[in-house]
Amino acid sequence: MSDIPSNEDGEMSKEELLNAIRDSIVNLDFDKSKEYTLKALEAGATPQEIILKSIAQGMEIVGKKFEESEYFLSELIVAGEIGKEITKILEPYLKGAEMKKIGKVVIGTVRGDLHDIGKNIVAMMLEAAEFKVIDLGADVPPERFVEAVKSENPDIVGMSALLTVTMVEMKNVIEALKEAGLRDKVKVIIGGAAVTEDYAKNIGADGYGANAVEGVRICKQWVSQK
Amino acid sequence: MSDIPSNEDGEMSKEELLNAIRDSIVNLDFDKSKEYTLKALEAGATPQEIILKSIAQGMEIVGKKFEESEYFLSELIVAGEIGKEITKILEPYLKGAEMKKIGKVVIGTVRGDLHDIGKNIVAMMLEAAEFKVIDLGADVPPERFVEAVKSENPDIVGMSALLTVTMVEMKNVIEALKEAGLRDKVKVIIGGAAVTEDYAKNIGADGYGANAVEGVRICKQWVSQK
Amino acid sequence: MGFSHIEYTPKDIVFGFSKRSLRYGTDLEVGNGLVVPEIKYFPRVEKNVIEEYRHITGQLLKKAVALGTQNLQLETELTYLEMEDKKLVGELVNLQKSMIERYAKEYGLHVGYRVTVADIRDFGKPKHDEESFIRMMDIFELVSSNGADVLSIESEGGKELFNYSIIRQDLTGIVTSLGYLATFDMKKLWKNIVSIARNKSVLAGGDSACAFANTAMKIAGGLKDNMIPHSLASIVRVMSACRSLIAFEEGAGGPGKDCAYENVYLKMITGYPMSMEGKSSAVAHSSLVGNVIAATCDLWSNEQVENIKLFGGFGPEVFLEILHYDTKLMNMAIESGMQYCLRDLMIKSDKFISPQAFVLSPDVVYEIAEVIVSEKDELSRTVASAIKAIELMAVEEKLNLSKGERRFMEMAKKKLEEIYSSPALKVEKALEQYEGKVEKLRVKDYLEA
Amino acid sequence: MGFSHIEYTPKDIVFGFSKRSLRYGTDLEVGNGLVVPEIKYFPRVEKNVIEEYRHITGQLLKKAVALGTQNLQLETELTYLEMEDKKLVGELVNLQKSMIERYAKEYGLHVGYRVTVADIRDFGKPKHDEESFIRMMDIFELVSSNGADVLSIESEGGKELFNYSIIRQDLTGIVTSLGYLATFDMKKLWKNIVSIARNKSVLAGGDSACAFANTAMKIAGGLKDNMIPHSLASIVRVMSACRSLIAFEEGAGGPGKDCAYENVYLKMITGYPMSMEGKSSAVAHSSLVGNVIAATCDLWSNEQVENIKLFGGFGPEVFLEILHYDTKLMNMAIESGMQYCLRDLMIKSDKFISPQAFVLSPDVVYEIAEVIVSEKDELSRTVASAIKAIELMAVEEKLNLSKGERRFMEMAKKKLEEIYSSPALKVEKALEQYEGKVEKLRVKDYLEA
Ligand code: B12
Ligand code: B12
Repeated sequence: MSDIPSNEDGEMSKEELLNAIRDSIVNLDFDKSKEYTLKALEAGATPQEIILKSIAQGMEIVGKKFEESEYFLSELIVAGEIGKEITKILEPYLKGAEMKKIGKVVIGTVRGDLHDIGKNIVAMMLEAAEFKVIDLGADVPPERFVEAVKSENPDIVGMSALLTVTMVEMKNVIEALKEAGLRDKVKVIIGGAAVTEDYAKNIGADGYGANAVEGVRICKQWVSQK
Repeated sequence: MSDIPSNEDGEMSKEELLNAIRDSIVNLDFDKSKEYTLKALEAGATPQEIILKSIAQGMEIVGKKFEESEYFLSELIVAGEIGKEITKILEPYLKGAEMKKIGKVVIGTVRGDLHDIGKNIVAMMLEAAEFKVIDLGADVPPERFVEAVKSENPDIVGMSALLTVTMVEMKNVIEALKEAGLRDKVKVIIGGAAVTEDYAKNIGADGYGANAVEGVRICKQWVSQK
Repeated sequence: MGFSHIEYTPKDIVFGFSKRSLRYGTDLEVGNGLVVPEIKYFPRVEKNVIEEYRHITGQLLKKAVALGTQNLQLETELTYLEMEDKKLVGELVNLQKSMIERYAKEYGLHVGYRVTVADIRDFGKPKHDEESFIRMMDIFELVSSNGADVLSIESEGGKELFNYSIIRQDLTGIVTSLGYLATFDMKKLWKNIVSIARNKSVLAGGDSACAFANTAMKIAGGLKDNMIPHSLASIVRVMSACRSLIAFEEGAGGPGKDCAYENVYLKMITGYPMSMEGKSSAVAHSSLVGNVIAATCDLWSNEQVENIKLFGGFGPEVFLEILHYDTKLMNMAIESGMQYCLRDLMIKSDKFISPQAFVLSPDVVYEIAEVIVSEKDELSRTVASAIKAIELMAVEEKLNLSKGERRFMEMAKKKLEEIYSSPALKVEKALEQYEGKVEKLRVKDYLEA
Repeated sequence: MGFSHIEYTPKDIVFGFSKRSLRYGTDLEVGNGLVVPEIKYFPRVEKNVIEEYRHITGQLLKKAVALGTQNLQLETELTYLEMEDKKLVGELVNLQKSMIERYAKEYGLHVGYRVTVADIRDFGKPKHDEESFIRMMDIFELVSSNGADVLSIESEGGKELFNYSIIRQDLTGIVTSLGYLATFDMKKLWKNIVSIARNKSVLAGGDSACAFANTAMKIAGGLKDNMIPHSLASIVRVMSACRSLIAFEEGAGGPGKDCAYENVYLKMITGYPMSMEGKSSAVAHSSLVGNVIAATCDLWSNEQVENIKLFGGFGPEVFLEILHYDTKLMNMAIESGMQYCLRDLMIKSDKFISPQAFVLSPDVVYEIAEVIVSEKDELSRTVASAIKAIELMAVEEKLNLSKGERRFMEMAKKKLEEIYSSPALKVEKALEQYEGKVEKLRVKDYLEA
């Protein structure tokens, strides 16, 4: 990418290093981003600075490039993962100052259904939107949803189904949550090619996301109302 | 048609005349059938003979030709109408000996729906099958169905709908019959391109006919079980 | 009776080209070397109407962008329920138009927008339900003011008698319905529609004999069905061309309405661009003419699909995609100079499988259209065109007609020739009889129209 | 690695003709100058399964008669639920076959019957869920004994890693999945299927990389979507051809399974007849390759439609009618000696609209197929074919690729060339990393297969 300076190995200022981390996120270059993060820490940058000036700004650029159709969703996801990896490096330096999360989501594809790509995209985009996500995987029986709600106490439960045969499972999960007395503690959102907004209403889910972007928008709205 | 003798105007025996009526039904020739009927009555044929030997046999031949794909449904209908016309000629001679009917059907297309061709076909075929048919026409509101059931005391109510928007009316009719305490007195059968067997079950109809032949078969079955 | 000659030869009539091409909507060109998909949809009834139209229109425009469909037409066919609520109709037409314009601006789409008004008249009421007639005209005005580019209707004058006659194979009734009663009604109706269209500077698209010819086609069914003869359905189609032509004689200028398969005749005679439907409208109308009918279309339609979810998307999206590829193939043929080759394959595909396809093949259409334009009045041309159709079918050995079909055709020809000898007299005499027998038939109201 | 040369030139490969035509079912001929509609349906789940299949099969056979469709193929794709009940599967296959035979006898229909077994394995379980594997093989035997003519599957070996990689544009992961892990699984699976097919004298049809290439296609979406690059989806399709070819190398003999768009490659390389889907499968798979994919098909399919009521009939009927007219046009082209003309229109219609269509165009397929047959093992050919695809896309100006696509292709080419320099090494090293990160991935179970 021509607009990113090819950083020489010579002396770089803290500011330059923070920019270099940001740019390597934009370039989706994990190795470089790691290298510069360590150097920046050495040069006296605080973890907070790296998060704000490098990661957040890098993600913003990537997000904008995605919106301008220059980057692909997949690249948004990879950038998100690089951001996560850098945060891991920073963890020892953060000394207990935990990263802020805006909410917690338990998500899974329902029992009998192995289509998990859509669900995975939703999970990743939720993470990118600073949700803590507990991904139960695919083919998840109602009991596992109930357990997870008990143990994790999330704000939101997300379910995915792509088969007509399996979408009925969503109702079962909602029933199981009711039986366990947990239904009122969480918002429930569903999605996946088989289901529709109507169906969500019918089975008493709180929301329906036709795609990942819409799903994340709804979840953000819910936690902001809390 | 080569297999039908071209009857000369000369002297014909009663038997010959009965056959000639039968053949003119098969030929869908209303004028000839009328002419021979009057002659047959003159020649001493009883109305019962004409009904059994001419009309019934003529209809049977036409029916067979229809089944063998030589005749069209429309021709079955025309033959039926000729039969009806002949019966009208015979009426004064029948002296009160009413024609036997195997059952009575009130039929109509539901409110808001003007598609009546399918319904008409069903009505005609019911008549051909010796049902007495009260045809309420198209765009029939629930009240009119209820009234007709009260005043006509039919065995069966038939409803037709071709629009998704109007099929809900069928439920209204059934509800109205319930409210009037008439639901148990009649069997309800529905049909038309919009509805399905499931839908019939859902709204509590007793039967569904995908086409006229099936509809008539079901109605016949019902009255034979009585 | 304005058209007295034929605009094409069977050799040069072809999809995508019409002698009188049109430009409307967000700069959509029709009939000038491009076949345009025309997508028609049916809202889910349990939904909020406005939201439902927003959903349908949004998905269609998005899909057009996703597929690279630059040119398309949307058709909204107002339902009976919608016709009762003028405010709602205004709102929904406005909404769709503004969505179309937004997409046109953002993505350079060329979009036409047809609104079809339902014929809500109850012909059994005095003056054929004048109140409903006025409402229909109000709605034509309303949709014209709110963004419709093309006005259409599937009008029903004469259908009381037609319904009675078709299931009885009663040719006198059929002729009287299509060639006589319908004529009066079409003239009155289209005078009004054309005047509204001129006032509002929108297009008066045309009328479909759906209530007649498609009913006959539906009843005739598949190859092995024996409901009515296929040859009967075929001559009903031909006669319906004489009836639908009246809209153009009154000043309509296309694009003709999709479900009028008789449009092949109208294109041949008027030179205006026509919408057609066939193969990809199986979702609503099963037919034996799926390919042949594409041979001469300018717009290509799916008839109508409900907005329900299918595996690959909602019904309208799915069918827009199918129409997109259908038209792309035709347009590529035009671009490559192969349009006549593809057209001939389409014709050959169906022509001899059923009389219904036969009478829609351009060469046959041409011969019958010549009869239509040479007759002196609406009634005579209706009878004469049907006779011509029977004559052509009868000598075509490749049609392989059944005994029953042949028996019917012989009878029909005799009957029609009898009528042709003195049509007005025969029809007027017959009407006296029908008036008592046919439900809702009010002959006087037609003649006074 | 049985195929070392190409069966066709880009000039002579065309729909309806395959070098190794087949005859099966009730005397259905495939690949011998006729394109056959293959209709696939999905039962309504709330129904009694047997009654539902009776309903579907009955309407389809009736419709075939009504339309005059002499040749057709039915495909039943067993659902996960059905796979749990062997008695049910036996019964439903038997029922369908006996209905087919009754109609064949009465109306002279030529019908083939494909049964696709669901891949029900949970790859996260030890030995990749051996129990399920055994059940699958039992069901292949069962359906063969009960009337299936053609066996197929959409097998999923390698997909844990693929799912992880595709949404990260991770080419190492994609190559490892399709070119390495899947290879082991395909070999084992198809050895077994072919042996069952030979024992039972039925056809081993082939395998679709649906879980890979169609997932990538679905995620890539429409022209303006930016989920993953379309050029990525394209090379996934090419790489999946290398994977699906393995079924044929193990003895499968077609007709290839409909949803494997990579079948264009397999036909080019093996000469066996192939089923394809495109335009008229929009009901299940929206795509940018609707026409081009028809250019070389021997059977033509709708993918899958639910048995729900639409205005013109139930879903399966409606789509059989659409396929009927699609294939009739192709067959008429063949009859008229115009098949190459129609084929070229189909190709031109889509070729340059998206890279996905480009890599399915016969001339491009030919060049890439040459690379496939010349490489020494499954892994190398997977990488080499993808590189070749990128090279061809990169120089094709008419493709009009976006900046993002070009950026991706440059990156991808570099990455793939790096892998190509020592594929086994790179893949094995990468696998060490993935095993921890990718859910359910059990590398050892692949290698021991
Ligand atoms: C890829 C695929 C597969 C892969 C799945 C790989 C995987 N690990 O996921 C494989 C091959 C394994 C597969 C198997 C089967 N499949 Co499949 N498959 C598909 C295909 C082609 C694409 C699905 C996909 O990944 N889409 C891409 C993602 C990104 O889209 P998405 O899932 O819709 O997700 C988006 C939104 O829906 C939303 N979303 C999704 N989940 C959630 C959740 C929340 C909370 C929110 C807010 C939003 C949200 O956001 C996502 C991103 O925008 C579809 C075709 C289609 N038209 O969808 C068929 C399809 C879904 N499969 C189908 C069938 C029948 C099957 C099988 C039964 C076939 C068989 N007989 O073997 C098996 C069943 C396996 C099982 N038990 O689950 C049918 C379903 C029919 C039905 N309605 O029931 C389809 C529609 C294809 C068809 N017409 O035949 N399949
Ligand atoms: C002809 C026709 C018309 C004619 C009707 C003429 C008439 N007097 O009936 C006219 C032009 C008037 C018309 C108008 C409209 N129509 Co209309 N019409 C049709 C068409 C082409 C054929 C219907 C037909 O007559 N079939 C022949 C008969 C023999 O078949 P049938 O009715 O199904 O009947 C058989 C069986 O169903 C059964 N049966 C029927 N009734 C009963 C009853 C019982 C008790 C039993 C046992 C059996 C039974 O037996 C019959 C013989 O076997 C269909 C297309 C189609 N695919 O059906 C559209 C169709 C029904 N119409 C449609 C629409 C939308 C309309 C309009 C709203 C259009 C408009 N915007 O103006 C209006 C509505 C008018 C109204 N309020 O009713 C849609 C319906 C969509 C929906 N599902 O809601 C269809 C499906 C066409 C389409 N896809 O667009 N239509």
